[in-house]
Amino acid sequence: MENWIPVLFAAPTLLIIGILLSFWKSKQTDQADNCSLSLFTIIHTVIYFGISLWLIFAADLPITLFDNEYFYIDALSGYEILITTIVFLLVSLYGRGYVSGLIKAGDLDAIVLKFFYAAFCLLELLLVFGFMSNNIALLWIFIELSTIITAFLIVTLNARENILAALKYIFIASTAMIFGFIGIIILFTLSQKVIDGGSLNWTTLMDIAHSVDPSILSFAFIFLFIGFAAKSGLVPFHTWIPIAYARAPSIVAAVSGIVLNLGVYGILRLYAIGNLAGAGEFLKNFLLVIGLLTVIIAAFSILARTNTKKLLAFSSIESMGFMIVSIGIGAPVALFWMLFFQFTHSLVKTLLFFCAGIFRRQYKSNKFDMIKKPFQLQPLASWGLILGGAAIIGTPLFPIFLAKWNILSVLVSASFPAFVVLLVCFLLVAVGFVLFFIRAFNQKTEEEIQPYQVPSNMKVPIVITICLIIAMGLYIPSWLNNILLDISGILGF
Amino acid sequence: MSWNMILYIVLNTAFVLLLAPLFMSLIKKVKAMCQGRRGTPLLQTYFQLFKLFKKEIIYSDTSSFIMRISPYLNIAFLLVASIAVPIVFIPAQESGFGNIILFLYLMVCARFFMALGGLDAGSAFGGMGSSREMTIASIIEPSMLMACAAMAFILKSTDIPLMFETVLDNSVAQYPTLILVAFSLFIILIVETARVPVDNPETHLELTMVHEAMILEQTGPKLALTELSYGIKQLILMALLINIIFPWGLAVEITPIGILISIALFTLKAVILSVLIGVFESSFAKIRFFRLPDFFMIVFFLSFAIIVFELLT
Amino acid sequence: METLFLSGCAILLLCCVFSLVTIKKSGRNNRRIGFFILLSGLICITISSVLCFLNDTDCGRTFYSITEGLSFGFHLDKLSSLFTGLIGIVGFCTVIYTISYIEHGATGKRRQIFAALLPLFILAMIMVVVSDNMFGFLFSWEIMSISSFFLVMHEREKAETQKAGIFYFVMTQFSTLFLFIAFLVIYKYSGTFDIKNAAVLPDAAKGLAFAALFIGFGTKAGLIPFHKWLPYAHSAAPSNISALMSGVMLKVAIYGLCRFTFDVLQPDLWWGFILLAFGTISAVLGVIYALKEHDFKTLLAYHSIENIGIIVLGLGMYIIFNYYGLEIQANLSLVGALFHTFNHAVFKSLLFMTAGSVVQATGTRNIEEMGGLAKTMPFTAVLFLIGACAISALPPLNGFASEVMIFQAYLGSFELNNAVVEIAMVVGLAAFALMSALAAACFVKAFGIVFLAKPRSREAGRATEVSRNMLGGPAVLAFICIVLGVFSYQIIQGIGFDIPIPNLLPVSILLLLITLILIGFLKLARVPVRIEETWACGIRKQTEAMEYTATGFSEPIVTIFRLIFRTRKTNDKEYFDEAKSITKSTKAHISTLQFFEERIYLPFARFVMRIASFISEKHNKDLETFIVYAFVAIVLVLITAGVWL
Amino acid sequence: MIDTLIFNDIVRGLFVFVLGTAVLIITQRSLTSLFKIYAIQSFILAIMAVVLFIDTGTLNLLFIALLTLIVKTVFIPLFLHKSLKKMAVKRDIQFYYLTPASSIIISALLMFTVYFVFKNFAATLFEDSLFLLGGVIGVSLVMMGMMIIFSRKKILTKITGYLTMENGVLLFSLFMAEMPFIIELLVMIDLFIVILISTVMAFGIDSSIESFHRRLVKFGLEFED
Repeated sequence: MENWIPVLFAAPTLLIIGILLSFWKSKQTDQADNCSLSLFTIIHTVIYFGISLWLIFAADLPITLFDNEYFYIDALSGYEILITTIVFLLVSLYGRGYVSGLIKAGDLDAIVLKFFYAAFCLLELLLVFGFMSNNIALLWIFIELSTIITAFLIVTLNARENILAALKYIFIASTAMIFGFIGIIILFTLSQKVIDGGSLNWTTLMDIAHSVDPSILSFAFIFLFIGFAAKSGLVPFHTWIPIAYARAPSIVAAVSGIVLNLGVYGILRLYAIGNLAGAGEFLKNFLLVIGLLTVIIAAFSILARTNTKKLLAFSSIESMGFMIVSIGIGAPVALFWMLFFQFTHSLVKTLLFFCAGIFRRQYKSNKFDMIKKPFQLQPLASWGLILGGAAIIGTPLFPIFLAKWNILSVLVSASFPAFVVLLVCFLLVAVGFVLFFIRAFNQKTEEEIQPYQVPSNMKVPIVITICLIIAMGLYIPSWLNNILLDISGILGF
Repeated sequence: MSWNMILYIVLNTAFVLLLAPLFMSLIKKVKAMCQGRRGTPLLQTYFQLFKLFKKEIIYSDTSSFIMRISPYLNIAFLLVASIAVPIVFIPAQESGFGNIILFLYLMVCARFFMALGGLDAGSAFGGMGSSREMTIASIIEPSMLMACAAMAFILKSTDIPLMFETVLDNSVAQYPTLILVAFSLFIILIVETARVPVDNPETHLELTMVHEAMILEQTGPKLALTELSYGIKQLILMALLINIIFPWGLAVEITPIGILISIALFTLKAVILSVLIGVFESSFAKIRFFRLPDFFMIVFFLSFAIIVFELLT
Repeated sequence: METLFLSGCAILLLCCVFSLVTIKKSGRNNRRIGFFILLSGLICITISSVLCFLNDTDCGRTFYSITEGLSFGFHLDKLSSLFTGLIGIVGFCTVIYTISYIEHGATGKRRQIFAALLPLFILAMIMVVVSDNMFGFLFSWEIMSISSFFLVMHEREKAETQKAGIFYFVMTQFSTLFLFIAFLVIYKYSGTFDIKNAAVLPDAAKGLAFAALFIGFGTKAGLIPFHKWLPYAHSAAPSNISALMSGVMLKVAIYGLCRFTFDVLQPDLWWGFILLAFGTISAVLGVIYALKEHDFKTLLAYHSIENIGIIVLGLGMYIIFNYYGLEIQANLSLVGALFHTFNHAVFKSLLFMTAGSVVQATGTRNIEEMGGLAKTMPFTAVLFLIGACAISALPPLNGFASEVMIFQAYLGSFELNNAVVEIAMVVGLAAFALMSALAAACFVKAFGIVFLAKPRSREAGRATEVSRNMLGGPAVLAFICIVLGVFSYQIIQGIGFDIPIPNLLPVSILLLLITLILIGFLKLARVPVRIEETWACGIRKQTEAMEYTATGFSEPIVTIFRLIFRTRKTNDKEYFDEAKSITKSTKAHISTLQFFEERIYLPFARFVMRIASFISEKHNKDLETFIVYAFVAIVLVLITAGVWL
Repeated sequence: MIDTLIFNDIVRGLFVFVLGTAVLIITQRSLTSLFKIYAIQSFILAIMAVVLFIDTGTLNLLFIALLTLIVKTVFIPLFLHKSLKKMAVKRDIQFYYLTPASSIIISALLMFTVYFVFKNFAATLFEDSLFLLGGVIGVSLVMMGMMIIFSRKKILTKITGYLTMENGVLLFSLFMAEMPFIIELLVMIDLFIVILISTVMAFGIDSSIESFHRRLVKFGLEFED
C-alpha cells in the first residue's frame, strides 16, 4: 500500500510541469500568464503540504517503499519534508505577487516564466525525494539535480552577473559532490565486506554499523562530508552562498535556504552511522572544528556588510555552522534543539527574504544606503525585517533564543573554549545586524519617493510567518515535541 | 528627649550664641596687637551685629528664593551642629546629635547653601567665591574624615560626647597620639574658618577673599545672621579641639556649680586658643590658591600616619 | 498578596498589548487610558511588594513553562520585594511624568510605540527581579535590554542618538554574553537552572563564575571600565526613559549581583576586595568626570556611575566584614548599600525628570546656555534642589541616611585585626570622603548655573513652568526623599536591624524650629526690603556675560585633577608678518582626553572592524579563487585523515 | 583467465596512458585538441573496463565499458565540438595560479599524498597492490581535474576539467567495487545535464544579453513567435 507514496508525490509534479511547459504563449498579457502559472504552482505546493501533513500525523512511520527499499520515510525525513513543504507553500504564495513585480520592472521577461515555475515545482519534488531516498547514491543524485535546478532558477533573471553566480554555484557544488561520490564508493565496498551484495541504504548501514571498521568509516565520512558541506554552505565551500543569494530573486534565495537543509540532513544521518560504529570521538572534534570555523568567518563577515541579501546569506552560513556544532556535541538534548532550531531558522530566514524582496523592489538595490524612509514607504516590510533580525540574533520572545540557550547549556560541559568562541560570535552577529539596521533605517532624504504597491497576497505570507515565529517562541506543541524525541531515538543518540 | 537633654540643648546653644562674637573680636584684637595696633574693643562684634539687625534688607533683582532663605538655613544647620559638641556639660544618654559624621555633614550643609547664596546674585565675585570655597572644601574633606577616623580609632567610638567622656575618665597621657590629632584639628579649624594661610577673613579684595565673597550680597539682619553663624562655626571647632585634648572641668552631672566651673574653664581655654590662632594667623602670609592642595596633603598625611601607628601598635 | 502581584503583572502586559492594538488611532486620550491602566498595575505591584517586605513572607509559583526544562516562575522574598517596590514607586512617578512629557516631539505613531514599549520595559525589569530560575532571569533580562534599546532610539533621527544606540546595544549584548557564561557554568556544576544555593562549584569554576557575573552585571550597572555606554545612552534617551534606566535598570543589575554573589555562590575574600576597589574607582572617577561635563543629562549620568560605585563598594565591604565575622559592620554596610540603592533610585529619577522638564522648557541640554530658571520655573527649581541636596548627602535627606551607614562601617573597621585590610579601608574612607565632597561641589555648580542668576540665552529667558503632572511625579519622589531621610532611623529599626546610625528625626525637628523662629523674628521686626541692582564695582549695566559660567566654576577642580583629565590646552596663532611679531588672530582650545573611549573602546572596535573587512573582502573574488579555497581545504582534510585515522 | 603477469603489464601500461592524457589536458592550450585528448582518455578507460571484465568476469564492467564508449568517447566530445564552433573562442591561453610546469609538479605531489593516505586503508579496501595503485590514480585524477578548473579561464576548459574529475571517479570505482549499474547510468545522465547547463551558460557569458536569445534559437530552445 505504501508504494504509491512517491507516486503520490511525483504524479502532481509531472502533471503540472506538463501543463506549464505546454502552456502556449496565449494572447493575454504577461500578468495574466503569471497569475494562471503561479496558480498551478500554489496548487502544487498545497498538495505537497497536504501529503506531508498526512505523513506526519496520520501515517505510522517508518514506511519503506518498493521492494529494494530505495525509498524510506522515518520521523526525521518526515520532519524535514514538513519543513520543506511549509516553506515552499509560503514562498509560492509570496512568489505570485513578487514575480508580477519582476515582470512589471522588466527584470524577468515572460518567455522564461513557464520554465521558472516548472523548475520551481521540480525543485520541490527533488528535495522531497532527496529526503525520502534511503539509498545514499540516490540522495547524491537528487542533490546534484537540485543544484542544477537552483542554478537554472538563479539564471532566470538573465543578467550577466546572475550567470556568473549560477556558474560559481554549479562548479563549487558539483566538484565537492564528486568527492562525495568517492566517499559513496568507499562506503559501498565497506558494506560489501559485511553483507554479501553490499548496500547503500541508510537502514542497512545503521544495522551493520557496529561491525564496520570505524577508522575507514570515518575516512568515507570525510569524503561524503566534503560533498554535503558544499551543499550546506560550511566554511571552505560556503563562498558561493553570498553571491548566489545576492543575485538571485528573493523567492529563489528563500527556497535555496531550504536546499541547505538537505546537506545538513545528510551530515546528520552520516554522523549517526559513524556514532554507532564507534568513530564518535573523531567525528565530534571534526564537526566542532568545522562548525566553529564557519560561525567565526560568517560572524566576522556579517560585521562589514552593506548589502541586505548578503547579510542574510552570511547569517544562513552562521546558522548552518551552529547546527553542525550542535550535531558535533552529540547529546540528545542538543539534537532535539538543533532540529527545533532548523525549523525556526528556515521560517525566520524566509520572513527575512520576503521583506528583503519587498525592499529590493522598492529601492531597486540591495545596498543599505539606498533605503530611504522605510517606515513610511514599506511599514510591514521594515517591521518584518526588524522582527526577523531580532529573531535571528536570538532575542527572547523568539524561538531561536530557546534553541541557543539549551544547546549552549549542553556545549558548556562538552567543550568550554568552543562555548566561549560561539558566544563571542553570537555577539558579533548581533552587533553586525544592529549596525546594519540602524544605518539603513535612519538615512535622511528630502526627495519624494512614491511607495511600491505591495499586493495583498505578498503581505499574507509575511504576517503568517511572523505569527508562526512568535507562537513557536512561546509554546512548543506536543506533537513537535514527540517527533523530535523519537528522531533522537531513531538516530541512536 | 529627657530633661537632661533639653536642659543641655538650651544651655549649650545659649552659651554658643552669647560667646561666639566675643572670640571673633578677641582674635581680631590679637591680630591687631601683633601688627602693633590697639585694634577694636572686645565688644565691637556685638555692636556690629546689633547695628546690622536694625538695617534694611536689600536683595539684588537677579536673586531668587535661595538668597532669601540661605542665611536662615546656614545658621540653623550650625546651631544644630553646635549641639553635637558639649561645652557646658556632657549630656547623660546617647542623643541622636553626637555622631561625628552628622556634625561634619551639617557643616557641609551650611557651606552648600552659603555657596548657592553666593552664586545667586549673578556677580563675578559671588561665583568665584563659591567656586573656590567648594574646591577648598572638597580638598580638605578627606583630611577632615581622616582626623575623625583617627579619633574614632583611638577612642573606639564615633559619638563626640562619648569621646569627651573617655578622654575625661583617663587623662591624655593614656592617648599620646591625641596630640597629633589636635595639630591636624587645628589646621582644619584654620581652613574651615577661612583664616589667613588659606583665605583672608577681613579683606574685600576680589582675588584674595573666598568666604567673604559669598556673603558679599547679604545685607542687614541677613548679614548679621551669616556673621553670627561664622562665629558659631569657629567656636564649635575650637570647642572640639579643646575638649578632645583638655576636657577637665567639663561637668558630667548637672550641678549649678559644676556647670559654672566648666563654663569658666572653657572660656579660659578658649581665650588661650584664640590668642594662639591670632598669633598663628599673623605669622603666615596667604598661600597661593593652587598651592593649597600640597598644604592639605601634609594634613592628610599626618592623620594617615596617626592611624597607621595606631593600627600597627 | 501573590494574586495581587500577579494581577499587577497581568495589568502591565494588558497595557502593553492595549497600546499596540490601538496603534492606528494614536490619539492623545487612548494613550492616557493606557497610562492610567499602567498606573493601576504599578500600584498593585508596589502594595504587594511592600506587604511582602514588611511581614517577610516568601511567595512564589511557576506560572508558565514552554517545555519541561524551561519554565517561568516568580519567587518574592525580602530582597526581591525591596527591588520590586522600588520599581513600582519610581515607575509610578515616571509614568505620571510621562503622561504630558511624551506629548512633545516625535510623530503620533512613534509615541504609540513608546507607550507600548514602556510597560514592556517595566514588566521585564520586574520579571528579572522576581524570576526564580536562571532561564526566566536571562529571558526577561534580554527583553529588558532590547526594549530599553528601542526606547533609547526614540528620537532616532539625531546622529548622536544612533551612536548612543549602537554603543548601548553592543554593551548590553556584551553583558549578556558574560551572564550566559556565568549561568551556564553554574548550571554545568549544579545541574539545575533555579536560583538557589549552588554550593557544589569547585573553586576555579566559582572564581570564573564570579568574574563573569561581575563583568556582566558591572557592564549593565555602569562600573568604571565598562561604563562608557551610560553617559551616551542617558543623554540621548528621552528624560523619562533615562530616569527609569538610571533609577531602576542599574538597580536591577545590582540586584543580580547581590542575588548571585550572596545567595547562589559563597563569596570569598578576594571578591570583596574586587568589589571594593572597582566601587571606589567608579565612585571617584564618576564624580570627577561629572565635574567637567556641561551637558545636563550626561552630568547626571556620570553621577549614576558614582552612586553605583558607592553601592558596589558597600557590598564589597559587607563581604570583607562578613569574612572577618564583624556582625555590626557587616550589617551596616549591607543595609547601607541596599538603602542607598533605594535612595539613589528615588533621587536620581527625581533629578532626571526635573532635568527633563528644564531641557524641554529651554530646548537645549548645554547648561552654559541656561540660568535664572528659579524665577521662571520655581517648582521645578525647588524639586531639583531637594534632589541635589539628597544626592550630595546633606543631613536631613535620604542620601545622607545611607551614606552615613557606610561611613559608620568605615569608621568601625578598627575592630578588623588584619592591618593590611584596615589600611585599605582607611584609603577607601579617604576616597569616599573626597567623592562626597566633590559631589556636593558638582551639584552646587549644576543648581547654581542652571537655576540661579540671570538666563544666559534667549531660550532660557523664555522658559516657562512645565505642566501639572510633569511636576506631580517628581513631587511624590521629593516627598519620599524627605520622609526616607528624616525617618531613616525609625524605618531601619522597624525593619529589624539595630545598627548605630544617628537619629535624624530630632535633628530635622530642631532645624525646622530654628528656621521658623528666625523667620518669625524677622517678620515681627518688619524690616523694610528693597530690590536693587547687584553690586558690580559701579559698572553701569550688569550683563549676563559677567556671570560665572559652569566651566569657570569647575575650572579650579579641573586644574587640580588635571592628571586624570589630561586636559590639552592648544592655542594656535595667525600672524600678519613672517617674523611672527603681530598676531592676527588666536584660537584657544581646551580638550579633555576621553580616556576610556579613545584608549580602550575605539582601538578595540577598529581592530575588530579591520578583521571583519579583511575576511569579508575574501568573499567577493571570482570562481577560480573559490575553487582554490576548496582545493586547499580538501588537501588539508585528506592529510588530517591520513595522519589521524 | 589470462596469465596474471601479462594482465598486470597491460593495466600498468593503461595507467601510464591515463596519466599521460591527464597531463596533456592540463597543459593543452587549443580547445579542439583538448576535447580530442579527453575522448582518448575515455576510450582508454573503456579498454581498462574491458580488460578488468576479462579478468574478473563480472558482466557489470562490460556494460560500464560500453556506456563509457558511447557517451564519453563519442557523444560528449561531439557535443563540445559543436558548441565550440558556435562560440568564437579557439584558444585558452590564460593560466591562473599555476603555470603548466608547476601544475605538473603539484599533481605529482598530489599523487604521492593520496598514496600515503590510502596506504593504511589498503588492506580492507583493495584486493592487491595493483588495485590500490588504480584507486590512487583515480583519486589523483579527480584532484587534477579540480586543478584544471581553477587554473584555466574559459568555461569550456573548466567543463573538461570537470569531465576529467568524472573519469577519475569512474577509474576509482572500476578498481574499488562493482557499483550497481543503475547508479552508474544515473551518474552518467546527471553528468550530461551538468555539461548541458554549463555550456548554455557559457554562451550567456560570451554574448551580451540581447543576443543571448538569438543564440539560444540555434539550439531549438527558442520559439520564433
